[in-house]
Amino acid sequence: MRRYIVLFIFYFIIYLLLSGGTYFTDVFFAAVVAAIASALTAKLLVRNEEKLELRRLYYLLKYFFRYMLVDEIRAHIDVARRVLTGEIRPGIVAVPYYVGSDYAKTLIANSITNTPGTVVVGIDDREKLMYVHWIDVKALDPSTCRMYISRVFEEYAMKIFE
Amino acid sequence: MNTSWFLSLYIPVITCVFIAAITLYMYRILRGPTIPDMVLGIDCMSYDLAVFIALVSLYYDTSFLIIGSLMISLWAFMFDVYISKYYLKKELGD
Amino acid sequence: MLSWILVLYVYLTLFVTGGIAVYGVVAKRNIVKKIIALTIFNDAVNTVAIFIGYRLIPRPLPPIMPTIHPNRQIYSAFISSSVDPLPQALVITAIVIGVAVTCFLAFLAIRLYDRFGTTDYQEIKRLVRGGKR
Amino acid sequence: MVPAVDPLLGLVVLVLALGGFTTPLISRLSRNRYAVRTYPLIYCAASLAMASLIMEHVWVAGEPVVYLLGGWRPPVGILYIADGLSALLGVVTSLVMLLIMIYSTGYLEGSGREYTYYSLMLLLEAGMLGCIYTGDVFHLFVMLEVTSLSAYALVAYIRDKREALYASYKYAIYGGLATTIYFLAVLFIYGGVGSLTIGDIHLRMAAYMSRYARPVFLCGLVFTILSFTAFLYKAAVFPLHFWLPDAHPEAPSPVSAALSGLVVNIGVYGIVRFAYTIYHGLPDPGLYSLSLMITGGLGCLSSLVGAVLMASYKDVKRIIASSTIMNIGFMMMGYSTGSPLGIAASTLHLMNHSFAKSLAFLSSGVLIKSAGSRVLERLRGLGRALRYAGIPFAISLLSLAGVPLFNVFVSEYLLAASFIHTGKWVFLCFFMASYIISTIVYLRILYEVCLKTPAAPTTHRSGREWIPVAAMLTALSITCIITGILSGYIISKIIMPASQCLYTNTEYLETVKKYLLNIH
Amino acid sequence: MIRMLGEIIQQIVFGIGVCLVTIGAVFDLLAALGLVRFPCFYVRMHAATIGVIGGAVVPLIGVSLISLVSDQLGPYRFMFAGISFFTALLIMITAPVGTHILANAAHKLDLSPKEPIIVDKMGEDKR
Amino acid sequence: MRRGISRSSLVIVSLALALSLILVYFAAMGGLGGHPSASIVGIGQFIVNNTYNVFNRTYWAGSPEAVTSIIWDYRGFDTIFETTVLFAAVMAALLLVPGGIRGRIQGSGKDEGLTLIVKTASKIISCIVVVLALNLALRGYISPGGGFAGGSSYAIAPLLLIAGLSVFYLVRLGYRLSRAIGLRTLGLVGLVVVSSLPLLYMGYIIQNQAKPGSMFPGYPVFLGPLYLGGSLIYMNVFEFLVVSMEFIIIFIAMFLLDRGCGGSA
Repeated sequence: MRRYIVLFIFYFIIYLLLSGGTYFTDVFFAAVVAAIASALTAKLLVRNEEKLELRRLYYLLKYFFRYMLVDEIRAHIDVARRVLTGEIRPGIVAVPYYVGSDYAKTLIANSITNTPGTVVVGIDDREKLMYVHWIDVKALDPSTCRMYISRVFEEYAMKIFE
Repeated sequence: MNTSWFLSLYIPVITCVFIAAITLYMYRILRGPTIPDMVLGIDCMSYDLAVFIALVSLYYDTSFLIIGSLMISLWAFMFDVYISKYYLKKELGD
Repeated sequence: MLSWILVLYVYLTLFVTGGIAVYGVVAKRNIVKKIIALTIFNDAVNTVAIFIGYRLIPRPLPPIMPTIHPNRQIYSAFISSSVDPLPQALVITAIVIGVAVTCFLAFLAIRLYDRFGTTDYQEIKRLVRGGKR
Repeated sequence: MVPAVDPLLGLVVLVLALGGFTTPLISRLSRNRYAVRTYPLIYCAASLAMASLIMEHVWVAGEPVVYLLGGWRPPVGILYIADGLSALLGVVTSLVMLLIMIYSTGYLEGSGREYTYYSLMLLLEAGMLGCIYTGDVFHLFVMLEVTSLSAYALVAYIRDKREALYASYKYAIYGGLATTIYFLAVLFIYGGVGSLTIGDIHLRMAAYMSRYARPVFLCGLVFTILSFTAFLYKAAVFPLHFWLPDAHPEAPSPVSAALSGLVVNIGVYGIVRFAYTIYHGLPDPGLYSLSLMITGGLGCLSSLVGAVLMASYKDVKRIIASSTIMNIGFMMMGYSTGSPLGIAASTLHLMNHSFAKSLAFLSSGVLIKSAGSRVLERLRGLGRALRYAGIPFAISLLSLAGVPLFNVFVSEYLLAASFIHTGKWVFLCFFMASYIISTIVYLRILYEVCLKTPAAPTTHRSGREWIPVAAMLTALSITCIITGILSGYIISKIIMPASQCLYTNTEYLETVKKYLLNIH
Repeated sequence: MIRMLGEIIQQIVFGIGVCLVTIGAVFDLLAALGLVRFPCFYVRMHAATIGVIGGAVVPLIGVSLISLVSDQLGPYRFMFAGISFFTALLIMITAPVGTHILANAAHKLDLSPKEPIIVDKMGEDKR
Repeated sequence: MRRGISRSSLVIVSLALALSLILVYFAAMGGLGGHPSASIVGIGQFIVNNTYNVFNRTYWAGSPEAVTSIIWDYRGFDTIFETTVLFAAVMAALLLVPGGIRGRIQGSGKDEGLTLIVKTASKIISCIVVVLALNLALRGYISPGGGFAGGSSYAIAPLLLIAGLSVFYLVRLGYRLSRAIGLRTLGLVGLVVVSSLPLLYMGYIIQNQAKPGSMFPGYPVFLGPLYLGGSLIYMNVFEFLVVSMEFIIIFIAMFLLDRGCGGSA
């Protein structure tokens, strides 16, 4: 039941974002659409509804702001400098991960890719490795690479999805 | 708050910067030695165009053009996925 | 004068595109390229339509009233700056029809490739004629 | 409500479309395979009834009847309007379609995809009736597309046959080009005149011509060239006829009958409607004479080319299909004389050709199915073995050959008379040349198929299946003979009023003017 | 009093929006420069990331903030702001996935040269 | 050699056609509204003036979106038959598919699809796209969009699922051919019913608002606090249903065709 309510709110907010929500009509149709869409997609998106807690939403928001304000800015400035100077040491390194759920893996991979300087090229589910193209290879050893690239993301991903 | 006087000065300037960037992307698309380079250029240009459309609709004081930027960004994603799918399926010999 | 040159430029571009697309439909040998040329022609014509409905004023607006509770002022601003909606509506209809025709042709092209083993129109023609005599 | 506003005009198309939409569902819901065959017949019968009622209403009212879709008056909304010619064509179309559909229930083998056939046939009819009844250039485009797409698909109905796929592709790719060119024409006329209703275009052109003679003329010139390209393609007139000898024979026989007997009429109808309703009676007669010149010149060439193509093929269905090119050429020549007699003769020929040509395709379909081949030698003597198809085939051939007592003879005689009457000796020469060639070919087929002794014993079809086939063949043969015998009556009662109304378009224009919304 | 406070907040929001758009424009130009200057496809991807996050997401959020306080957009300005913010979020989800799968395909099929490269763990494992 | 000559002549012919068209058109422009000018001519201005004229509702369509009001009200019959064209194309597609409507899609599709990241992302995005598409369709009479735009945006969802996962996944989700055909018929019948309902009240086919000469009072534009825009909303919803289902049928049929042809070529 909980997943229906959570997804209802999620879709309701999306619909209102898209329509502006200035008229009562929009709110009404937002409710209708959210009800339909949550009924259709709840089983697809949420497998274990015990995990849906408010605490995780808090971590998600905290992570979002931290990510945008700290990691992104640092990486942007770094790569922008490299664009102008042209000094690069590119390479593909292996980064291990320890999370289990698909959403957590996707969050980590997307965070890595969204940070300029690192792009996930491949993911090996069996060895639990992500292959990351790194513009400035500082280390070859997987665990050191993890320290540089994905440790923070993974901590938050653990908190949010595990 | 009426901001149109400022925007009507500000947006043309900013738009010029975006057009310059689009020109550079265009160079990469036309030149791009390999296909992934072209796709990358097209991607970047699509996202740029999304911003461009948003700025233009701000300039014309209308809310109805903005939906175009949403569609363009979705389209760019589809484009990536399908190009990659095409090559990856070709590798399988299908 | 400037607007006239602009209009001329747009029409010239569109018609040359259309002419090349017609040439492509007629002269290309690959059946898929013929279909692509047809869609290009459709798009050129649709752009002509949009352009016919355009309005040469400093800030033309889309033909949508900005509120559902308009007053006189909004209403008169709307009717004096909105572009012609009719060609846009015609174009939407034409686009759907174009999609339908392209979809059918795409299925047909796949079928043709399956049955003939080639995408060359002349070759297909030769095979058909050869089967007859 | 104004009495002349007739909801049947809009309803007939909508009902047919509804039939097309629901046929696939019926085939899934019902396990009984007769359900999917009989269900579309209801819609066909209903459309015939409605078309006949429309014709009666036109008769009773004595002027064109109209329907305002959505209640919008002409230049704003879509106008459906039926004058004598439209009403006649509507009845002919729905009648022949009904006969073809009943025939199909016996002719087609039961396969898993019959429902697509019936659905598309209903849509084909809906599209044709829409083209005939509409009074709006853009709606004509949409309806033309409905017709064309159904036709392309039906040509490819036998999807494992390579020739069918090739023919369908050829028909569709150039057809798509032609209809898009027509859309361009619509845009030009909207940009130039600012209206989409056929009658209103005439009125506006006439009004503008006093002030801007040259621009209006040039706008009309572009419109004529572009729109006639599309219609000439649909009507398979000479330079754009190349798809027809491939497309028409490759379809199943009932589809060939519908395409060759009815769909090409739409192209002719479009040309005639534009030439006579839009251009006739403008202050500057340049556009009118230009459109008649195009029509007449291409009609001459088309008739000769059709006749020569007929003589060059060995395939029976191809020969009959090529004769369509020739007959369309005759009609174009008749319409381009610009005289009431020529228009009447062509209209009569349109009707007679529809009956005779569909009969020829339907009856040859039975023979071809039994022989397993379309080549003339393989069909030798089959007409004698299969009497129920052979006799109708002979009747259709005699009729198409222009033998007296049959219907096509009357219209061809009238056509020749109109050429003499208007002094178009060139037309007469082309007409006689193609007539003689075609008659020789027809009589040769008749001799080979129906008079020679059979080469090998043939397999008769058994079971109840052939009952609708034979019944429909008989019905069409009787129609051919009766329209031949009663031609005097038909001409005076139906054809003359229709062609008169077409020739002097004042009635049509008055009707449109009555409903015109005054927008400035 | 409250009205003045509202006015000030609006001006601050507007200022932030304009700043974000300007930053976005600068980053976009840098990204385009990087896309031209960098030597191979894999390195160019990093420049493209700047173009996506700095050059598209950030200015779209800026545009959404600007539109939120622009009265001349009429009653649909919330829709404007909502859609541009939503587009920014959508780009944040989709763009990395697109880049990733493109890089994946390019690497698996050797569509572009990898040089210069220091280490290729993925290629080693493949072999 | 001969082919080369004919080709170049074709180029010349088509270019000459295009150029002559331009010239003729520019000659034709003088004084008429063919080329963009500062004002609109003919029907366009009438529609702009009247589509949401709350001061004089004789000719209004009840929608501030002029394009949608043309599509479903002023020229609604065009759009119904445009949908018919799409329907015919899909019927033709099903006709060409070996196995046709009863073709079965079986298999697991485990090894198909792209990497795990794409799979997860395409699931999320396709769910969001459903809301987006419904938004476009439902608000078609207030802002740009409408049935066709909504339906074709909805088609992104199955496309993404096909690319990221596989057709088998799509089928397991419930996107079955028979179900799609049923829903499409429902939408089409809905369109016909909405457009012919006014006939029962002695109105016109596809009538939206009250008209002189018709007893039909018009579909409600305001229903209490709700703003519905007359018949436009029902039309948009049914069109959305039709178009989205037709796209799904096309994708599944394309897959069937691909597989059906793969072996025999």
